[in-house]
Amino acid sequence: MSTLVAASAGNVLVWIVWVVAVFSCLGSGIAVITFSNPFYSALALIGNLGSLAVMYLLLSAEFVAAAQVLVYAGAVVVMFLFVIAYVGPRRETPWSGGPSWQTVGAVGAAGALLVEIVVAVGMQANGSLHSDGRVGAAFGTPAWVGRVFLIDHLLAFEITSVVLLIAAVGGVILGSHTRRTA
Amino acid sequence: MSEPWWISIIKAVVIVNIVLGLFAYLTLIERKVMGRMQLRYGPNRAGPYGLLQPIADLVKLVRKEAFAPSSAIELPYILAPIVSAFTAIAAFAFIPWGPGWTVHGWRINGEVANVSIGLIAIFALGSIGIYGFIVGGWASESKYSILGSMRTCAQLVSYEVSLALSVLGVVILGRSLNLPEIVARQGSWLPYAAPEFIGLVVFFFGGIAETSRAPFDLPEAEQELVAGYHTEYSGMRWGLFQMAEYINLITLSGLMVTLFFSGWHGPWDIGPIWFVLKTMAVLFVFIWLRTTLPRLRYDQLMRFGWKILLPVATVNAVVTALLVVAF
Amino acid sequence: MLGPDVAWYVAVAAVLFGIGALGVLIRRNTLVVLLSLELMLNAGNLALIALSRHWHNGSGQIFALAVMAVAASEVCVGLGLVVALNRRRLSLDVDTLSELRG
Amino acid sequence: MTGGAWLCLLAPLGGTSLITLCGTRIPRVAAAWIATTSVFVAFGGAVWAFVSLRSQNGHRGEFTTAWTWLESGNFHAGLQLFVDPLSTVMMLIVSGVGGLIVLYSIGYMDGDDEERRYFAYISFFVFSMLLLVEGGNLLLLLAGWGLVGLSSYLLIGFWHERPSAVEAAKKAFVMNAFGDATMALAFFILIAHTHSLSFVSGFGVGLSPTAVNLVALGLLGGAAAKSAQIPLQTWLPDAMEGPTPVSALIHAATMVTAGVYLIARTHFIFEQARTVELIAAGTGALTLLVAGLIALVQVDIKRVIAYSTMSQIGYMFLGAGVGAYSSGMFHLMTHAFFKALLFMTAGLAIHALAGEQDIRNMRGLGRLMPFTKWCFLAGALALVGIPPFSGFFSKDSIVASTAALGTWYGWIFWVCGIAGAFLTGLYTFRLWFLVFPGEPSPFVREHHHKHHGREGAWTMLVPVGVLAVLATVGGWLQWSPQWHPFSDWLEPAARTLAVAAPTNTQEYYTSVATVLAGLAGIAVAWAIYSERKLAIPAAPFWRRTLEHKFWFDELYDAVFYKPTAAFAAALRREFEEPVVLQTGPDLGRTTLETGGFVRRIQTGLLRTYVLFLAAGAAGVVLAFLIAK
Repeated sequence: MSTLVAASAGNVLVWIVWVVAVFSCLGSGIAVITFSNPFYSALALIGNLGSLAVMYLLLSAEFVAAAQVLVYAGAVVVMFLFVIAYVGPRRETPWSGGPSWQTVGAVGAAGALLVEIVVAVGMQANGSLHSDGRVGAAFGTPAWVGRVFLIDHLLAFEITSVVLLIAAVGGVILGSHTRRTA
Repeated sequence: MSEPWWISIIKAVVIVNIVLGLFAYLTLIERKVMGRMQLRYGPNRAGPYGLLQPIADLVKLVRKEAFAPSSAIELPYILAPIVSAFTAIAAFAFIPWGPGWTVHGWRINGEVANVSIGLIAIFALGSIGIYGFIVGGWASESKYSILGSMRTCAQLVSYEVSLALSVLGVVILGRSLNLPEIVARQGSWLPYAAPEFIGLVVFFFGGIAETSRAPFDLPEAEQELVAGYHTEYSGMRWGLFQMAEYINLITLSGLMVTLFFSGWHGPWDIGPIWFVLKTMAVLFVFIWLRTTLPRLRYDQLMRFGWKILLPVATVNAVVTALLVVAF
Repeated sequence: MLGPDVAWYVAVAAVLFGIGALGVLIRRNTLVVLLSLELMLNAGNLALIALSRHWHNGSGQIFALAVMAVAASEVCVGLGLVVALNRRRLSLDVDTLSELRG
Repeated sequence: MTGGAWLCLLAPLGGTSLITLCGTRIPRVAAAWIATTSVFVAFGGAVWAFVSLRSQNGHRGEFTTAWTWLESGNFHAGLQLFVDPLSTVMMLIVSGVGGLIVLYSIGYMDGDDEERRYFAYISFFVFSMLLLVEGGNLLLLLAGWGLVGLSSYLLIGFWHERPSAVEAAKKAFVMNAFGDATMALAFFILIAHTHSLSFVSGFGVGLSPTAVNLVALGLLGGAAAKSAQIPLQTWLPDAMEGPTPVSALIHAATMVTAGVYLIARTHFIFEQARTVELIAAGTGALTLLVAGLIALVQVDIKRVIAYSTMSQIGYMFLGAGVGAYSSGMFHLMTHAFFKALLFMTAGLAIHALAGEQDIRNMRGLGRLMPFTKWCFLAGALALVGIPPFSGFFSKDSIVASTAALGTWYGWIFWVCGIAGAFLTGLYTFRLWFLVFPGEPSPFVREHHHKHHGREGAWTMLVPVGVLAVLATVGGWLQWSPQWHPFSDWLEPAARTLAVAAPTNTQEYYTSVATVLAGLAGIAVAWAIYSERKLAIPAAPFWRRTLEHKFWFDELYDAVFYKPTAAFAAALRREFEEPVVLQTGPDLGRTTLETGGFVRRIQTGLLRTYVLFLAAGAAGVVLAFLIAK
């Protein structure tokens, strides 16, 4: 009985955390695309990534959560902020000039995609997306992820590393000061 | 093994206060030590041997007017120091300082949070802490601040890579990202400073850069940038930045002790005291360096980070992995 | 499983994906377009990890990690382009960058 | 033992690689000597293998596998050599005679613009031929088979600025490719039924009669093409476009006899398909007559010898076909000696006359070139089979084996053999009397010149001398009625069938008959060409037939080439010009117009592209939802 109470108390706690995370996630997502100043957008993205990391933790993917914070928040967004600060303030007025056909089409297409995905998920939701409770204690730990990554998905790992290397080289070339053609 | 949640909360409160106290007195120690090394006395007015100096500083900071530039962007300007200080303190939660005890049937662990990704979590929090510096400098709307925060940004991102690579050797030897496990393995073998000496050296350099200490203190180079990203800060907001820096330093020293000097292990079973002593010794080395070495130029700093430290760290990690596989 | 079912996570991912797509479609600033792309990638990641939890299968998490690496690469190159554009004093508005038109 | 085999195989390959890699950095002479040395090293390896194989008692035959070369399902083919009596004999012949001929080439090719290429080719040929004879399974044999075809092609067309040489090379290649194809088909059937191509003892046993007949026919097709037997013989005379040492090595001594080796090697299969084996014998008998007849009217010295080669290989086929494998192989060996000798003496003559090959211009050469004359005579007597020269011993035992069959077709073969001996004497000494004896003709006086004060460079004379000795004494190795070490040596690899083992009586009267026939041929030749006592029979039709080589080329031209060419021309006229050539410009114009239209969609506006992308994605998802 007491374990049941504890479980339901834990469940309520998880629900609360989840609701907060979802609201922060979606709210910051909307903030990313609505702020006129890119710096704010980037800051909002941090909030988004943080709340996503919380959701990953709820899904018992702790290593991915940590990697999310370390890679995205720690490196990617820092780079964004760096470049935004480097480029300097360039405010734009995204909502001026009334709705163009482009904007209308964009809203239509994105909305259609959204509705379709939600419908698709909803069609699956009554049943096959109901997950049972337990996963193994190792699920999501670094050792487990490492084993899956380096044994089952070694090729993906290698290809990813090559992609990163190519991107690094590309970044260096793009950012190099020598201008052969000008 | 698990402990009741209320013990964790009590422990967290205690640890936070100890760390804050340590920060306060670290500032005093630094000034005293630097004074001695420069043939001065250092602060010696407040209390015997100046022991009340941190209290006096605190009172001064709290009472000082916290003004802000009129063009500053309000919310980020205020949040930035808080984020920095918060992440700095939070990172300490993962560092084990003792073996753990059982008191009256209650289990008390030797760390606040025992998670499988402890090491990554510390780095993740550290990388969040960077935002305090960047956002603070940017929100000040001041040239010096922006320059300072961009320097901080570049330097921290650069050296974070080497720092993370340098501990890979330890992770391979310890076969875990969980800090208590790494400490336990060292206790039963020998401190990883011996087999991972190169890793230790890289970690030390990376740590100096990550905490912006001399000789890598370019983000706050007074002669060039007034004070870097916190030029426009004053009062307790400035105090929070200072706090964040010093607590980062303490956390880093603690991490170094944990990873390379077998944490709380020592000849006698006095767990936490060993940990504190070792951490203080590392801190002393940091202060010592500050009085000894001149500052690098910025391009030298970058070149050192990318062209020397990073390759060395990579080779070290690879060689360690090969040796572990071979034996 | 404590908390909501996986379906809810996937729904959140869908909404986030829609938001990101909208951002890519209507914003003109290159930087914000890149940020919105990150939103879309993260929505994909959330769905991957939720379904990985659902099937008790690690591949989803591995995919998410690979997506992160790809995102990092993309930002590396994208920001490199932005810096290069800026260095040539070009606009960052994607509507004016139409040199490759037919 | 296996070490010797590997050395034998790889030394020429090393030689050719060295010459190729060094290119023009080494002088021409160095390339020549590299090739010669490598082939003689191969001969050393062959001797090593032979000696160590001789010292073994009991089971003779050893596989040595470097690695698994090809693997597919339950089929494995190793890079595998097989050292047994048969392959060692072939190794000795190929590398020994080959070495002498490569040495001869040094003098013969001296001064040619592309000597290095020649020597690279020729040592590559020796490697290929050794791969053919040493390969431990049929797949490697086929690889060697194809490579000798390739090197033969390269060497026939060596003087590539001559259109006729290029034509001849192509002809040889195509005819050989036909044989290669039938062989490959045979291998497919073998693999499908037995999952193996290895020369393990008794391979191919247990096939159905149809399958075994088909396999034997396929192998026979390959053998006939490579050995220039009817109906795939037309390439060999044209192949004389190549340098004379090439003719001596490839188109007399080694490659063209590979068909005989193939039959001996795969005799397990042929013995199960007796009909096909007799077809082989019949082919041989027919070829030896036809080639002998054609040789009577040829005027090109090399072509006469080439037809003689076809004829002699016909003997070998006859022997192998009736089951006297060791006799066939023995004749192969002696033939290698005397035929190489004949070609090389012919080469000396051609060399001395600045490239002249027409025998009508050569009368009286013997007075100026006595060494050449006597060596040629030794070769000619060996070829005709006059005792004690080598051809006598080997040829007679083949003809005797046909008599041993005792059936009606056995007697037909016997008569063919005797008739062939007569023809051999006739055409050989026609050549002799036309070229060597008598007073030198004006042409010879005008064109003859000496090299270094001798009849040729010492590198040319030494091999000729050695081969003359071998052609004389090489047959003493075996005289079937009395002693037969050669057959005993080959016994484990190619046992002579019981039906083809002649009695001593048969041996004796066959010997008498062949020698008499040969002498009769010589006498007729003497009467016609030396003393002019007899007129050449005036039979215009037969003469034209012979001069046109029984119209084989014309037949193939009419049956294969003309219809194909007509079909191709029709295709070009009816299809390519109106359809294909017209379509191209239309296609281009349409593409340009479409491109011009589509170009307008490419606005360069990133957001528009993304919008289309998103709309497309939405459409795809919608389609999936509806399908669901």
